[in-house]
Amino acid sequence: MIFAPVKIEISALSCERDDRLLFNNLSVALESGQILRVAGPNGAGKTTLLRTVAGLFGIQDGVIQVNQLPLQECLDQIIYIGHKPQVTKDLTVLDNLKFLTDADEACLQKALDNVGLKGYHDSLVKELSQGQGRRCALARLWCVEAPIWILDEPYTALDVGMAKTLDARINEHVAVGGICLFTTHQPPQQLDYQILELGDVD
Amino acid sequence: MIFAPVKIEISALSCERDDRLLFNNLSVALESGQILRVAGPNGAGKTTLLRTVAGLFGIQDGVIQVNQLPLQECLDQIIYIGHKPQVTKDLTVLDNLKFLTDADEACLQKALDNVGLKGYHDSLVKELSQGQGRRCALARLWCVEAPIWILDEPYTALDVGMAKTLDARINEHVAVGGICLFTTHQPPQQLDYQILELGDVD
Amino acid sequence: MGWRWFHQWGSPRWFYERARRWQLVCGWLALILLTLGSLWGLGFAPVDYQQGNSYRIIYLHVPVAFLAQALYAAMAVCAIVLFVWKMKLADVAMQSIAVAGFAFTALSLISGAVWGKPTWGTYWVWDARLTSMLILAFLYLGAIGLRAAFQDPDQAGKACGILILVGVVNLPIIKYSVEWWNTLHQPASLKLTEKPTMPASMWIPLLINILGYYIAAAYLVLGSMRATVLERERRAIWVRELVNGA
Amino acid sequence: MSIEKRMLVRELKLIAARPGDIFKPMWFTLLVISMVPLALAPDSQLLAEIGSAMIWVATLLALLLNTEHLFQSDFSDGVLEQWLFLDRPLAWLVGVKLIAHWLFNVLPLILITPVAGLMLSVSTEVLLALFITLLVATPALTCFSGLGAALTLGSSRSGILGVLVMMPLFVPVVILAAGVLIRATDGSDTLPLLALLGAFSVIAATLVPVAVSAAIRLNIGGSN
Amino acid sequence: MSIEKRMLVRELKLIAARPGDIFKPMWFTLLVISMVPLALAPDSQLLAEIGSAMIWVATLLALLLNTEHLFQSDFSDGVLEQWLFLDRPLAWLVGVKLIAHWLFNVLPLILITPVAGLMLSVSTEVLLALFITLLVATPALTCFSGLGAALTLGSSRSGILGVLVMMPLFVPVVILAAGVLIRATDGSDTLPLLALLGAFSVIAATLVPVAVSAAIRLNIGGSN
Ligand code: HEM
Ligand SMILES: Nc1ncnc2c1ncn2[C@@H]1O[C@H](COP(=O)(O)OP(=O)(O)OP(=O)(O)O)[C@@H](O)[C@H]1O
Ligand SMILES: Nc1ncnc2c1ncn2[C@@H]1O[C@H](COP(=O)(O)OP(=O)(O)OP(=O)(O)O)[C@@H](O)[C@H]1O
Ligand SMILES: [Mg+2]
Ligand SMILES: [Mg+2]
Repeated sequence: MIFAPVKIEISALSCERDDRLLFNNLSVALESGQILRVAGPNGAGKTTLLRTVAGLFGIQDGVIQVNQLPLQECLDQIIYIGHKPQVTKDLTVLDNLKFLTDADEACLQKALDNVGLKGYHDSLVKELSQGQGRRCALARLWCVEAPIWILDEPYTALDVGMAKTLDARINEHVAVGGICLFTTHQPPQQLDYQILELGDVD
Repeated sequence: MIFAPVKIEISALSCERDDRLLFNNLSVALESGQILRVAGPNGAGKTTLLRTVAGLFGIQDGVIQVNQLPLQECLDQIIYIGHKPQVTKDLTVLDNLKFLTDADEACLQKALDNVGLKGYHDSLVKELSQGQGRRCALARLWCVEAPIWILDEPYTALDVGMAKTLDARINEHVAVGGICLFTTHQPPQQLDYQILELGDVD
Repeated sequence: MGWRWFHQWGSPRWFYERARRWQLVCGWLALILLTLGSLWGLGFAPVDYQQGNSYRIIYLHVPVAFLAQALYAAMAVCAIVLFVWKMKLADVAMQSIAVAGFAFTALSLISGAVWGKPTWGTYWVWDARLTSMLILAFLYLGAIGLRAAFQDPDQAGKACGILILVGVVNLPIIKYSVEWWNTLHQPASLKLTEKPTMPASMWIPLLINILGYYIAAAYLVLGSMRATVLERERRAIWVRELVNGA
Repeated sequence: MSIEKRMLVRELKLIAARPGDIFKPMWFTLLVISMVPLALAPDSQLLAEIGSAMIWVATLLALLLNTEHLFQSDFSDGVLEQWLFLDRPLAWLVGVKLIAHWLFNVLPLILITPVAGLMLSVSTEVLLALFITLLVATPALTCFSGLGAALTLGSSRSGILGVLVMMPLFVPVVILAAGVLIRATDGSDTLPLLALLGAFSVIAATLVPVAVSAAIRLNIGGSN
Repeated sequence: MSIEKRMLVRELKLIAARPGDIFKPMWFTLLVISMVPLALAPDSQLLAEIGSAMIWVATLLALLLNTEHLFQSDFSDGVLEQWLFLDRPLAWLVGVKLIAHWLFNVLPLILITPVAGLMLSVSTEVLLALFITLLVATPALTCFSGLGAALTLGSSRSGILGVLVMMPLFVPVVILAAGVLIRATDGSDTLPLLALLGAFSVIAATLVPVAVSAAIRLNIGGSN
């Protein structure tokens, strides 16, 4: 499967939180096949920027367009994975995955195998370790199809092996025309990305 | 200040969770000045081990002694920082710190400066970014005095600068006779530690 | 000697194997007693001069009401054993007794309500006995509901133990206060110290039935305990051998 | 499966994971109802007189408590914000969620009323009226308390606001319901009032989900 | 500052951060109480008769709901487990927490009763008795509902389970309180019953914290 060409245009975006100017007059354009890493120290506004682009945080000033359309009309082309767990603790791993996609069972099983949760389909999420919980949230990347990925610190709690698997999956995604926008404090080794540096706040 | 010599002895510790044997017949001894990193893939049982040593998870089989005394009698010599936030969202950064220590105001201020939360004393924790929240939890390491540190993935969400600061603080702590037991998936650069490798579970 | 015997009780396997025989004995004994008592009570005991035949529900109601209360005490003993001697079997017993106790409480409430309609003209009154029985039902429900809220059986057992112990301290207070608040129900008709007011042909079958229901309860509890032991020890070698062998 | 169906399935699975959950509101109602005679002198004449009102209030409370945290855990787990990326309007999804909640959590509550009625010696006709009133009125109540739940999601400070918003909305429902019960006791015609209640529920069920979705959006915007 | 003092200060600061919280239970009581006359025919004779009992039940419920999540947010934030590392027995700290909760959250609830009494036309003597009863009985109720809260900490979707589990234990308190109110209405001596209630509270306050601390330990052991 290859995605139709996508384009995200961020123009003159500004954001202020709690009297602190996080970014000002920010303009970036992203096209199919590109990976953008938003970098910066703690509190620089990375999460805020990612949530703004995902339509979860109101735009204070500026414009964001996806394929020339306003952002709010294109939300179903986005997968957003933030730092909240994004999974329901009282459901099993498989049931969690089933809710957000109507992919068939076989596909879900394969996604879970890919993230190394093979023996855990029927475990409740609350019985998983920290890293396994993250893996469960990330499994969506293997079974939901959307061209735009917005990942906020996806490597958190993942072990070295899984971090590599995720790198590979991101590369695969952009190879078929997807876009990936992510943040991390541990620069991944196997990705070829551009950097958008957000400054220190104070 | 220099800590009196401390010794943690873990003998023949075993733990099983959910039909999976996490570790079996584990014996380690740690003395003043030592750093131990517990390593292993996701779900290996690192958190479980750390919580057991901190007295938060029941010992299923085996013995843990601190200075020849049972663990439960020595809990006030331990600082445990897990992956829960460990801070109250609705209190300010300073008030959060004040609750767990009776160090004086100046000391707390200095601790907050050390973790880079200088301008944030009166911010509510829920208004902080992910990494700033972690910094607030870690500030305790600068103002509470206890020889045994147990840190579960302390580098999570920290930016590069803060990670270095934390490294330095751990080194300082063991230099005055402390013990540090920690886990992480990103091997820190500036620490001199032993490794305890927990195996893959399945 | 004494201690060895005590420790055997801590061994699930030992229990599982013995309990089968006990269960068998209880089962037959209960069957015989209940058949005898019920046939006698329902078919041959004399008609009550006030209540006619409707009084015959007594042969169900009274034994079941006795049991409902006795089982709570049994459960409390199990809770104490669990905390003092850390015996896992006590927790298994607690779990089984809670369910049985709730069932008997519900039965006594229902049989009482059914009896109430012809005698009092209403299914329910806010009388002391009835109310404290209702509260007992809620206490049992609490023990069952709390257990269901935990994933880990050990944790669940301890939580239930705490609840039951606090409950058992309160139970006499509850009973006393409710009684003080209002009493309407029949006073005790079977007392150890006095001669019963009923004719012998009425109370002898009742006595047989009471005994029968107690033994039947033991049968039920043992059965459910055995199932629970198997479930909890499903990873132990002896259970695997047992299952594979069968 | 369509997202609507998946939502219902998920709700069912959450209940299946804790089958006891479905009985909790019933249990609560019964407990509250048995507390009332304990707090009063156990005078059955008095009890019968206030019985149906007590059942109504107890059910109302159980519903409130049951709905209070309707979106809370999904919100703090970050599952709720994922709804925005589904290709359905948020208000529609909220509607489905409210329906599921009514079906699986509120309906069982209503089914317990006959037992409660017997215990408080409420007469059969009044009991029937009570039952129907609850059936007709609870959709509106569910919607309103869902709105309260959504408003109070993010900041704990708005807690009081949620209650304040909900309270005036409950009043017309309670008054209408009391009217039905009084007429049922008199033996006069309850239909016009029931129709009004029904209309109220229908209107609430169509309009409130929009308000709820706005409240959810608002709270997601403020979180991190 | 000693840890006990810091605990009280923290509690006060949490309230200062959300001043609305202190009014929430009051609002709830008033809400329930104003629902009762609405749901009944507005017969003021009947209201006066059941008034004090209604206020009692409403306060009881408000207290329960207010205490239901006493330890929840500290538990899920991982603050509660830090208590284990302090050099005080856990049961002692729990006791301090319960006292703080009673002072800052339950007491305001009691202070609202005069207003509620006026709304339901309860006579002054009964109102006074009601006030004193609440003052004497609420420590026991607070302890029990704290235990319910602690027992159900670990299970995330436990909802009102803690309330359900603990409510039967309230029965003696409710009955004794009803006795006081009935005697106050008659004009007879309420002191013996009040003394009993007080004794109950004292015993609960000394024993229950131990049970609560055991329950907390238990739940911390199961979490990650
Ligand atoms: C739901 C309604 C009822 C409940 C919950 C109930 C409960 C109980 C309980 C708990 C006992 C055992 C008392 C003890 O431990 O000494 C009992 C005994 C008894 N009940 Fe009921 N009862 C109900 C209705 C009735 C009715 C309607 C009648 C008949 C008029 C009745 C007649 C008796 C008699 C004769 C005994 C035996 C008394 C004794 O030997 O102690 N009960 N009931
Ligand atoms: N609450 C729980 N109930 C039952 N099993 C659990 C629970 N928490 C963790 N486990 C199981 O225990 C094992 C070890 O978990 P633990 O959290 O110790 O792993 P970890 O080494 O810290 O992993 P990670 O690197 O992901 O943090 C896992 O296989 C997990 O499935
Ligand atoms: N809910 C909030 N209310 C008010 N201000 C907030 C809120 N969340 C974050 N902020 C402020 O916004 C700024 C940016 O936060 P953000 O979470 O975007 O940072 P970040 O770059 O993601 O940092 P980190 O690396 O720690 O995740 C911070 O200075 C923080 O104080
Ligand atoms: Mg961030
Ligand atoms: Mg871990």
